[in-house]
Order: sequence, then structure tokens, then C-alpha cells
Amino acid sequence: MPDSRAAVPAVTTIRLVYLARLREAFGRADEDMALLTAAPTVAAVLAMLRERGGVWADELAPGRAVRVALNHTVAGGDAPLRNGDEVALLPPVTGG
Amino acid sequence: MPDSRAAVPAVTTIRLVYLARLREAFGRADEDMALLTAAPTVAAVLAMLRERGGVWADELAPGRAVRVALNHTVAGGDAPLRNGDEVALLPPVTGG
Amino acid sequence: MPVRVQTEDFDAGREIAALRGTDPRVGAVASFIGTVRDVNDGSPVTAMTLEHYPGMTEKALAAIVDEARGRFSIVDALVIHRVGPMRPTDQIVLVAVTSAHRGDAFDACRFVMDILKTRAPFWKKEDTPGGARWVDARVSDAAAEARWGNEVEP
Amino acid sequence: MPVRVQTEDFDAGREIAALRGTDPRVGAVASFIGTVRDVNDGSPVTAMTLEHYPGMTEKALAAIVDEARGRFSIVDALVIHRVGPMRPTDQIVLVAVTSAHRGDAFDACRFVMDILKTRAPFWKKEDTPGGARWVDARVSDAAAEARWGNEVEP
Repeated sequence: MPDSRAAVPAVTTIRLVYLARLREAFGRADEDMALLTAAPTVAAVLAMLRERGGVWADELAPGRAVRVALNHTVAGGDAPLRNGDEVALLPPVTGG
Repeated sequence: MPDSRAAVPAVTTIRLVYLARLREAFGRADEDMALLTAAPTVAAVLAMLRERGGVWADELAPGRAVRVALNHTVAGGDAPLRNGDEVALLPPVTGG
Repeated sequence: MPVRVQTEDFDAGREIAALRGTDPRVGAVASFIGTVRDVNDGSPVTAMTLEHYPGMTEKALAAIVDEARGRFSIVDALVIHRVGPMRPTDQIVLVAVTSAHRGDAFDACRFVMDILKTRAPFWKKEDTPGGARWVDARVSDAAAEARWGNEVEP
Repeated sequence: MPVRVQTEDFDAGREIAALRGTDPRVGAVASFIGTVRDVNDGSPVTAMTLEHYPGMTEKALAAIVDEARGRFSIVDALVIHRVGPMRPTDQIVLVAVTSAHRGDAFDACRFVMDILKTRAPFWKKEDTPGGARWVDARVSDAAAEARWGNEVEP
């Protein structure tokens, strides 16, 4: 009997948040994104955003100093994502 | 003709000041001292005080951590003394 | 609450006094106030705005204070960071640390500032004669963080 | 006048605010307050008296501030040191330094405290259950001074 969970991948909906310079570059402060892959990660989301091209590809190009916070904690590219997660893209910080 | 300055050495009078623990050990805060040597130094004064023996010899024994301030500036043993100089004996400081 | 993010100014003297309170274990209070300068990277600055990431900011600052507590022997610590519009000479941030001895107080205060500069989610946008600009992160800040021997974050 | 020796307490917040004033070159204010602890070297301390060497004290403190100015890029500096009778939690000393950037402010503030501890003519006498005692100089203070690479004084 086939495993229905594998056959019909669940949709993972996350909230994307863009801070400071990235918010202005992207022209938005946040958006929801539905992920259809079976085991979505931070890196997969960044790849999807880069595929939008233009300013997205520029600002998120590999080597650009952008950090990702997953639910308010800095996370690496292999961090797995769950439904309802908040994924924020942070330019280098300049407080203090 | 003999040099009268060499024949009759000038008297150098200095003021000695004892601080903190040394003031209590010596039982006095200050005193005047007349120096008869031709070229008096800080080291000569310390030697004269040590010759008093007792607590003077103990507190000023070589190796004890006593600093000397000449006219309010820390000075070494070879610092020359002039009439009216203030020579203070300082135990290790503990401010701040 | 050792961490506050607020738009209002703060009374540094009152905050420092409240932090040390009447705790007789405290022998040393080190503090740092960051203020807005009227020039940055060679351009005159007439005003600036500090943006942050609500929700993450307090968490990041609290984590930095916790890390300082783990590294240094301190009694208490306080971080106040302002957000919103500011002008030259305004206060931006206060870090204050109490400790029995001065070495720990100085080290912990500087540690919190150095790590805050590279990890807390604040961003400055300055008004200059050439227009508004986001401030670039300083290489010297990364160097200051590296002095504490932290692993590089992802 | 960047150096004061006084019996009265001081308002650290007001002093720090006055030091930075409205100078828009200032981006960093580092400060240190030393306070009386209720224990020292394992003994309870109920009160203490700070003695100094009038005339030399101000000169020594001013020389330390001058040396800090020579070593670090600072805007201004202030040292207030109390003398006379004090009780646990009382303020003893304030050192505050303003600078464009935090590295110089932190370094200069710590430098002044470290050198003050080994060179400024102050002496503490503590009241303990075993009677009054002159406080011994700390080996750690000599080590702290040595970190700055000063030659040993005569």
C-alpha cells in the first residue's frame, strides 16, 4: 500500500520578513510563502527568492552578507522549516 | 685662597612627610630635617632615617615597598635635594 | 528586566544607580553610553533613524547578557537600546555592568557592546546632505567581536 | 577641571552628562564607578576611611589623565575621587572618558583606573570586627598596570 504522505507532500507555509535595506530593495516588509518540497530548508527558500531575478538575485547572491533568522534566532542554511515559521532576512547590523 | 663654599658646607633643610601606615608607625605626620652633606639625595635621607633603628629601620628596610615623592612627584634614590624640598614616604597605594 | 528597547531617551545616571542599588557585594560599575555623532564616514549627519526587528531584538540582547554572565563574574547587567528618530548628541545605547572587581565589570561591559554591534538586529539610516543612507557595517566591529574568540555565525 | 578630590559624594549621572555636554564629536562615553564593598580579603567591612596626600594627589591624577590623552584618541576625561569616611555601597571614584569611538573610550577609562590604582596617593583604612586595618596593595593591581607596558617606577 503506497504511503499517502509521500505521495501528497504537505504544504509548508512560512512568513518571510525583510529588514532595513532589504525591505526597501524588495519593496515589501514581509510576505507569506508556500513551500511544496518535502523537507524545506532555509537554503531552499533563499534559492527560490534568488530565482525571482533582478534585485532578489542581486541582494541574495552567494557571498552577500545576509543573515537569516528563523523564529528570531540566527539560523544556518540547513535549518529545517515548519509550518508557521518566521524567516527573516537581515542585512549586516549597525546598532549600538 | 681656599673655597669657602667647600670648607663650610651649606645646610639643606627639607620637610619629611609620612603617609598612612608610615605616619602611624612613626608616630608623626611630618618633621623637618637638616642635611649637612654637600650633595644630599633621597637615598641619603632614607639611610639617615634607618639609622634611627627600631620601627624606622623596619619600615624602611631595603626591599620594603616604600615610594618616595619629592615635591609631589615620585623620585628615585639618586634625586638631589635642595633647601625647602618636601620629601614624602608613601606606602603602597590602595585607592580607587 | 536587564534588557529594554525603547523610543524614549533614558536617564543614564538613574539607570546606573538603580542597577547597583544598595548591593554591598558591588565594588565596580562599568558603563558605556553610545551617542549620535554629527559626522560618519566623512559625511555630515543631521539626523538618523534606528530600525530594529521587534521580537528578535530583546531575545538577541538577552542572549548576549547571558553569554556575558557565563564568561565573567558579574552581579548584574543592563542594556537599554533606543530605536526611532535621533539627532546628533542623542543617546543611543546604555550598557552597565556591576561586579565585585573592576576587571570583570570592564570586560563584561565591553563584551556586551562588541557583540551587540555585530549580532543585535539594529540598523541605522542616516540623513546626510547627499540624502538618506543605510550605514554600512564596520570591519572594525567584526574584528572587535573576533577578539572574544567567538565562532563565526552562519 | 578634569580632576577632583573631595569628601562629598558625587552625582555620577550628572557628571557624565556634563562631561559629554553637547559635543557632537562624541560617539562613546565609557565610565567606571568604584564603590565600597562590605567585605574585603574575607573580612566584613563596616566602614572605611580614605586618606590621601594633598598636593600630590591632584598632580598624580592629572598626570594619569595626560598620559591617557597621549595614548588614546579621546575628547575629554574626568576623574573624581573621594576621601574621608565612607560606608559600604558608597561611591569612591568616578572615571569617565568621551571619545569618537568606543575602543578608545573603553581603553582610556580602564587605563586611568589601572594606573590610578598603583600610582595615585590614596590609602584605605577599613573598620573590621578585628579592628581598623590599612588595606594591603593587591598584586593583581600591579599586574593590571603592567599590562599597559609601563616601565616600573623607582
